[in-house]
Amino acid sequence: MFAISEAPIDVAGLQHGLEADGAGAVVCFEGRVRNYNEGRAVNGLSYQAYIELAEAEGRRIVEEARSRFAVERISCVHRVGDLALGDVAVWAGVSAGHRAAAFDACRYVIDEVKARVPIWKREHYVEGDSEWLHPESTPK
Amino acid sequence: MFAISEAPIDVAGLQHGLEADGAGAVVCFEGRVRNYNEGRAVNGLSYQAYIELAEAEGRRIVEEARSRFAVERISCVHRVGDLALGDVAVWAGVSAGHRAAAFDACRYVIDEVKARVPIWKREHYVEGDSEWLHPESTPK
Amino acid sequence: MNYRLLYFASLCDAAGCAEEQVASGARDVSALYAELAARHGFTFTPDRLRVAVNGAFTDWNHRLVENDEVVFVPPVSGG
Amino acid sequence: MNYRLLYFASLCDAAGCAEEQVASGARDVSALYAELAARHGFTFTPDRLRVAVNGAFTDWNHRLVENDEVVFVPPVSGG
Repeated sequence: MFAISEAPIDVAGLQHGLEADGAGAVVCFEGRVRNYNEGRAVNGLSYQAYIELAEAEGRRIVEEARSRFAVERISCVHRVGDLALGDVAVWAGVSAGHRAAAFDACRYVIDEVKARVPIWKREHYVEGDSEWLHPESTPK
Repeated sequence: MFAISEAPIDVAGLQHGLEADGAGAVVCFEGRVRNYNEGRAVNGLSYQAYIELAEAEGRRIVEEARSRFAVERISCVHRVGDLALGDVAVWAGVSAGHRAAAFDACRYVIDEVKARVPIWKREHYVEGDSEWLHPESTPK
Repeated sequence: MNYRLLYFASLCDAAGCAEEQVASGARDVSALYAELAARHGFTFTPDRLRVAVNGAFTDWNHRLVENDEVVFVPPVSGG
Repeated sequence: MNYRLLYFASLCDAAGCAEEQVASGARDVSALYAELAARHGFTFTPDRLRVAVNGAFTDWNHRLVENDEVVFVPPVSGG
């Protein structure tokens, strides 16, 4: 499951959804709004998504992880809109029979989501200005 | 923080304890009682610990992770006593500025805890018998 | 031909709108981007962008047809 | 000399107790393990065990003193 959410991410509900009888290992990742980035003090973020394509690309990533690793369940949700310090921007969780697959699949999902899913972050700085982030790396 | 617990692990409380302003990434691992192991159907586990030494060795592992990875907070709790299917046997959580350190430190803690901390698992099988597990690998 | 353009992040700021209808002589996405970059002052070179037509990623040689929805996808920064 | 032994997991099952006071002529942990393995029928060879004295891991040449607390640690299976 992959979704873009305008509402706060329901971490407890998503974790509950990973439970399965054969799931001996559960690994969850939370990305939260930090109070700094690259040396500048940050007091909030806005995320924008090309929702239709973001959900399609996110679902593709989840299916890739499912085919590469021996997992039970995978969920990932990315927030859009205005976020405050400490808010959860992205959450990914994986359950599996064994921990290596759970760690590897969770890492794969979050790495690929950050590299490929059309979502953009606008940082709001304590000084009052803000800017869209467009990392230098070549698009995949 | 590392602890051995006779009571159910308070996952929500432990996750809350990882929050920090600079913590942009949080990775949590839960080890749960599975319904099978090495081909046999399992309906419960008992864990026994040499508590004094387990807590000392667990704290040592947490300090090792803190010195190797750029992390904010690390917590790990291992349950002892009788556990049912789905119960959380061990929980480890790490917060960090960036996700690579959070994933690597969480993985380090759980791998080392499983390899080094004096805790033993007795599996109870659906057929009615049970046995202590003593893996073949050489002790570290 | 007529195309529908959606703009995101800094491309939206530069275009001054989130979407627009464009009548253009361009017949592929490369030509369309060159035309729009000139009009709106987009500074991204094509190697830093991906392109999507009708909700799916595609390549820069993609031939356009009437009423295609075209998105130039700037470098992403989710997570 | 007198030692206090704690037993865990299958060593506890084999010894039939979780702890015992032992009067022994053994002066190091290797000799003590040989004596107790013979008495209780422990099947682990020393290379599969670790040893702790007074709550800290140590090595098999550790010299024992009166009232030491000794634990032979079988292969662990936490997690």
